[in-house]
Amino acid sequence: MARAGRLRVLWTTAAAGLLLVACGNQELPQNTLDPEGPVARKLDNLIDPVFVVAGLVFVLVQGLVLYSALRFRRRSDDEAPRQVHGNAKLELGWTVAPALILLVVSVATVGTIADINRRAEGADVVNVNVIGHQWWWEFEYPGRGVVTANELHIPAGRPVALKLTSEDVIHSFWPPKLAGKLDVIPGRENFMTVEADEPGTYFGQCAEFCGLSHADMGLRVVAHTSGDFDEWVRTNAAPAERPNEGEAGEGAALFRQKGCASCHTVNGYSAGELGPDLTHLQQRKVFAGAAFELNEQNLRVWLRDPPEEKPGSLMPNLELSEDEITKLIAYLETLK
Amino acid sequence: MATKEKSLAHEEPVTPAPEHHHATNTGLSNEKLAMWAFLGSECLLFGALISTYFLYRGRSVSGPTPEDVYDIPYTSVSSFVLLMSSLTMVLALAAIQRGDYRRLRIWLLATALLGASFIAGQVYEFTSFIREGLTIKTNLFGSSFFVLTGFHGVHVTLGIVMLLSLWNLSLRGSLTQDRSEVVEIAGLYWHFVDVVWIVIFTVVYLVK
Amino acid sequence: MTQPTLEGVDHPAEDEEAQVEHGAHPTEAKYIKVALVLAVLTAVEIALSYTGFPEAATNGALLILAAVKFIMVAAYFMHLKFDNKLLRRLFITGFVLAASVYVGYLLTLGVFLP
Amino acid sequence: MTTVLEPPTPDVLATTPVEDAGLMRRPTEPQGVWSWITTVDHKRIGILYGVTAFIFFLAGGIEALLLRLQLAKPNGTVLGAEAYNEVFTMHGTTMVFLVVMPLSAAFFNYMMPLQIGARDVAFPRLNAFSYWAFLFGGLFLYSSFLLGGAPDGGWFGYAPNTSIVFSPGHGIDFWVYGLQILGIASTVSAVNFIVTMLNMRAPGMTLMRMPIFSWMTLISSFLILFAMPVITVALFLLSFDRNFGANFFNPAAGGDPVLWQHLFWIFGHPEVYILILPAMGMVSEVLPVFSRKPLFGYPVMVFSGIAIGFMGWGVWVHHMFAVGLGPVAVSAFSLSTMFIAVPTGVKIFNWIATTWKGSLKLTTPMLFAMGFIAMFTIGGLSGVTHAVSPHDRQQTDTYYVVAHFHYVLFGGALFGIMAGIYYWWPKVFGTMLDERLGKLNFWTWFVGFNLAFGPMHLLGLQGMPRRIYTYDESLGLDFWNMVSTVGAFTIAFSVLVFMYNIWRSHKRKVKAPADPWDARTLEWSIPSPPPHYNFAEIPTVHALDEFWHRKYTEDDDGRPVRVADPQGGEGGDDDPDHDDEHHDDEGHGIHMPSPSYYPLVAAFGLPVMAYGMVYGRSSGQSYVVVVLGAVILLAGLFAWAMEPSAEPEEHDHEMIEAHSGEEPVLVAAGGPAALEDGGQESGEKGGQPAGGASEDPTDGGGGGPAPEGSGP
Ligand code: HEA
Ligand code: HEA
Ligand code: HEC
Ligand code: CUA
Ligand SMILES: [Cu+2]
Repeated sequence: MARAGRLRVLWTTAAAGLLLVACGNQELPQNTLDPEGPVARKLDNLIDPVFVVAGLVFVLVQGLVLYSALRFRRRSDDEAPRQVHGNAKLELGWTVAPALILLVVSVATVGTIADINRRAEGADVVNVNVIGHQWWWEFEYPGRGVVTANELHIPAGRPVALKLTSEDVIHSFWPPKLAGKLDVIPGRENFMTVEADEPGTYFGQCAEFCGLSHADMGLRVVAHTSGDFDEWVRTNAAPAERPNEGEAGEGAALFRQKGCASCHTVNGYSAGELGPDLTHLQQRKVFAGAAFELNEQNLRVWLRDPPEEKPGSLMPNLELSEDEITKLIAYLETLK
Repeated sequence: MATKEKSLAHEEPVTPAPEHHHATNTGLSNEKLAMWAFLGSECLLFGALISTYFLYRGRSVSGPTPEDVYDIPYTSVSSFVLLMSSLTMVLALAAIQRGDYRRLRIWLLATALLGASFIAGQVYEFTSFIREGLTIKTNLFGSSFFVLTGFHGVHVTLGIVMLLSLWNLSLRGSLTQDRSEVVEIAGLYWHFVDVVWIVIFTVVYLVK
Repeated sequence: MTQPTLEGVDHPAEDEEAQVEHGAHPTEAKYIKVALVLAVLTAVEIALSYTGFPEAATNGALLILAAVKFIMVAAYFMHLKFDNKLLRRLFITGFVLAASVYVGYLLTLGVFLP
Repeated sequence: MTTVLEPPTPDVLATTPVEDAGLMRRPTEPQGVWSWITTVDHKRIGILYGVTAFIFFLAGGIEALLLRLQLAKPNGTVLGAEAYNEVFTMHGTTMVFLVVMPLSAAFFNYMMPLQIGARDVAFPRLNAFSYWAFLFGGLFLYSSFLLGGAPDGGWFGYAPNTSIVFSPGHGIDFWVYGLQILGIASTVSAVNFIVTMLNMRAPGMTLMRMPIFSWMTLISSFLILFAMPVITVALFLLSFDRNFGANFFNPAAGGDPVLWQHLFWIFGHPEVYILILPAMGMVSEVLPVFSRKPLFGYPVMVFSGIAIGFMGWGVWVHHMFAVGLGPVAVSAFSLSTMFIAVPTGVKIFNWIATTWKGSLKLTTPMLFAMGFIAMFTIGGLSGVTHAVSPHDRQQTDTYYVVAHFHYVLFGGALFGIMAGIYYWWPKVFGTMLDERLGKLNFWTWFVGFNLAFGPMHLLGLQGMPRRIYTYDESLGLDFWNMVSTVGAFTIAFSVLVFMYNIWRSHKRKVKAPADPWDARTLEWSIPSPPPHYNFAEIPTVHALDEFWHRKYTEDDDGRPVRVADPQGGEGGDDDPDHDDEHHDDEGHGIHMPSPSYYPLVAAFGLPVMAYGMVYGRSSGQSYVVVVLGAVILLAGLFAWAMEPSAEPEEHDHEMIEAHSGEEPVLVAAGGPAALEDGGQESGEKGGQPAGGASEDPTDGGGGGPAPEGSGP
């Protein structure tokens, strides 16, 4: 009996947990069971009934085990149960029944596979190249002249076709509320579609172990209304203005002297390839793989010693003085 | 030399011994069964190497390509040599089963020598490829070619060591007719290595 | 030695097995014949690779020839044809398993596909 | 290595030629450390496997606790990123290769020969070699912690993250060569077990009378046999990339990292069935015994095991659903994966049917076995939800997967193995484990397990990726992570209870009878612990569950009736020690393989070679060490081949001459007589002609150990 009691506690806890999941509240920004776009919804629509099937089998098996354990306990040592060696009909039954259930599941599965593998086409599709780096994301908008990092900006309600490639190791692009994940593999091109129902900011993360800072390789998808998106594109396609005087001006000079320019592109000023494009840094809310919010304080900490803040980060500690940092930040703040 | 051999041969028993492996469930000796199981496993080993070669053929981003370096007539000869070593191997087995220890040694040695000339051929092939600028580092073709044929070469070399040990045992008079199965088992390994080469020769060298 | 017959074991009958071991072994002449055929097939293979037949046909023929050679060596030199069936099964299992998984993964990588 | 530790008796010196058996005189100590080091007895090797694997379990468990401590709260600071990556890599690698596989191997070794009525495995020295290779492989792997950093590429080591560009340290090298050594160990032992089961069953034991655990051992061994070479090649390709600049996984040269994934998972999926099938076998032994009913549908259980073994080869791409292999491949592998649920389901339902209307005694092993059914089913069901590949695009690489595989590995394999340990403990050690502590062990295990891994389902679905050393509060994952950590420590408590139970049983020495559970298979027909030679007389088998049928018949109603005079148990029924002397008498005549140093020597060459390879990468001279290792290996093998097993080949004049003085001593040393009376040795010598194997009346039955001959 003790067993039954304890089990009940467990299952109710689990059920309560499941309920919590199903409600999918704001506090779970990566909840896969709370899709906010048509692609993720297709996956969810498939899994919900499968969970129900699994749940039924679960209840059946646990029920039988528990029943058997309670009902057929040995009460006396002389008990001599009938020696049943098998039963072909029964065994056939519980071979065929699961097979039939799975047949149904597999039809639905294949249907959805075909569905989600169709490439988005049409005039209103936005194309973006996603490039994985250790440990940040690069987003290129071909034909639009925009390159940005860690924040994927898209128009809500329109399918966005992503082409995924990697510069180094395997990553996996995953914005849970908008789509399932797809690996980002060096030497290969992968294609996926994402779409958000509503404007908003969606969380995401690299999902394939990619080395030291895998945990810090987050991303955000920012969905705009169509008008806002066009505006965003226009802003981000423009080259950066270069400040000539004041702290910012000195910072711009330091940006060259300290070698920042050799790794970072600032459209119209430098053309580094190794790090994120900083032309419109200030358009972003997060930086360094969405590990930090973009603000002065965080930038300062970052510039002091990147690998300290983000293990293994490929941006080296450049031994900058506080004064240099202040100037650099002043410059970075002009990159709007 | 001859006299020594003779005196040893004299000691070799002529009557076939009772076969102890009949005590097993399958009627097969443990050793033979083990060898076959091992060969089954080797299928997956070589399969992985061959399929890797297959995947990467024609995928190299730079030369030299197979067409640049392969010398089909040359490789044909060494393939033929290896194929014939299988013949000498079965002849060795037939010899020991008859109790003909002299022929056994001749054929064992012949097999080992054929194997050795195959390996010599491979070493020459490798060096000539390297001279033509193909190393394991050069491109995908180089990597998968050297690793596949190298693995095969190591297998052949181990086979040669086995054959020479058997030859040596026979010289010392301890490889007797009732232990002919030892030769059979070594032979299985040897033929397997040959069979793998049959596949490699076709898939790697001949098929375009 | 008296021993109950092991029914259900693949090859229990000792006598039969003994016969197989000692009676049906190919003779040396047979071995030489097989080797000759193998040599001829190899020659054909090499010749084939120099002819200008369509690539697909040549490759198909080459693979078939290789398979024939493979089977001949296994059947005669390795005695699979004459030996205990269990051994054949063991080896074929390994071989078929290897062929299917490796062809399988090559297919997913588009190797045999146009 | 020196020669012998204890000075041999003058008598032995006089008759033993010094130069024989290669370099060292043959070990003869029947007891003490050296007897364990040189043992070739399958039972002792089984115990060695078990103890070693348990120690590795503690290591892997402590690593797990570290992981859980780090993750207990958001932005944890217990481990840094680097340490965390090393720890989870070593945790996964340890649990899979150094815990579950060798624990299963422990039971294969100990129980399988007893179950099939054999005196030992087919190649006893090879068996010892497997163990030493396993031990050295594990130690080699763990030495990386002291030598500049453990591997940190995850247990499936995806390239190109593990290539030299992204993992320039030596950690990955340790991982690669460590796994190669472990692969050799497993392959060799798989061959050994396969041959043993196919060839050395007792007379009358057809395959379809073989106990179900042995069957699962057989299937598992075949899976090992065929799966290991695949990872061997994968690891070789990676090491050629790392050591010699090859391009297999170098995208810049056109290399495809997906090749690694294919090769790894072609191995990896069969591997998970290698991990579960033995546990399924153990559960299938335990349930009938404590239900007093035969296993329901034995043939179906056998065939579903075979079916799982086969189908397991056609599903590996389910680990690669997010790779982008195209809808056709993904669909095909989704379906093949799902349908593995069918043969597995058959097993589940047959187990339940076994208990149905039985007379269930909920002893500790039974609790673990029933826990297995319940918990494994949960893991299996989450597996099926993975197989629904579109949704796996959400689940993969999240804690939902971590939940799945802990439910099958811990809830399955480890529950099954615990059932096996409690069940067979009395047989192996001759003492009973405490039932009350056992139940405490079970319940804390059960609760801790569900607390630790149940919440991971939720965490995964709520978007927690795996292999992250830290997570932010903003993800809302704190609560369940804390619960999971609490669960992990509950398991740790349970493990301590288990260890205490062992310690207590060791102190109390409650003697176990030969057949404490009223069991069904042959290992229970001999005394606990079994004598060195296992069966004084090789049993002849007439039925499945032979031992049960010696004790019971069925009445017309199909109910068991005790046979008046059970002729079965040699060990007698409830009297553990009445037979001891009697057995010693019989034991005299039985010829067992003698201990040997060479398996150890040969196996020692492997880690030496491996160190050479690791450091060869940074300094070319170290490759000399590889040669040294190879020489050790070959020398060991050579000496081994030259050393006869206990039974010299009858017709080998040279060897018989060389050893005629020694062999009888060895027989005595190996036999139980020597355990009690060392002075017997000289007396033995005269009585036992060299090469007396064929004259031994008890040998030569179907189950007698065949001479090892010149095996590899
Ligand atoms: C003991 C080990 C073990 C076992 C037995 C299994 C069994 C199964 N596994 Fe699991 N698996 C792992 C160990 C194991 N797995 C590991 C270690 C990983 C992760 C590797 C890594 O990434 O690190 C993994 C990952 C894994 C994945 C990849 C997930 C991902 O990374 O995205 C998938 C996908 O399909 C999968 C599926 C299955 C299935 C379908 C089964 C089936 O065999 C289960 C069948 C059983 C049942 C279904 C329950 C009983 C059946 C019934 C009661 C009948 C009725 C049922 C129905 C009608 C549904 N497993
Ligand atoms: C059989 C296999 C097995 C087993 C038994 C376990 C057991 C446990 N595992 Fe797991 N685990 C894996 C196989 C296994 N694991 C694999 C394959 C991975 C994937 C790795 C990868 O991604 O590469 C993994 C990954 C993994 C992760 C994910 C890491 C990540 O992705 O970031 C976590 C996290 O919680 C975890 C936790 C645990 C816990 C808490 C246990 C507990 O159940 C452990 C219980 C044991 C103990 C608690 C030991 C008790 C010790 C003592 C009592 C101390 C006594 C001390 C002395 C005497 C000195 N494991
Ligand atoms: C050797 C190359 C290199 C140099 C030099 C370098 N960076 Fe970086 N930088 C990087 C890389 C790589 C990243 C991405 C780090 C990550 O997210 O892990 C980065 C990230 C950044 C970011 C965050 C961008 C984002 O949106 O995520 C800023 C800001 C930045 N660098 C500023 C600078 C400044 C200022 C300097 C000079 C003082 C500099 N970098 C020098 C390589 C470099
Ligand atoms: Cu990129 Cu993980
Ligand atoms: Cu799998």
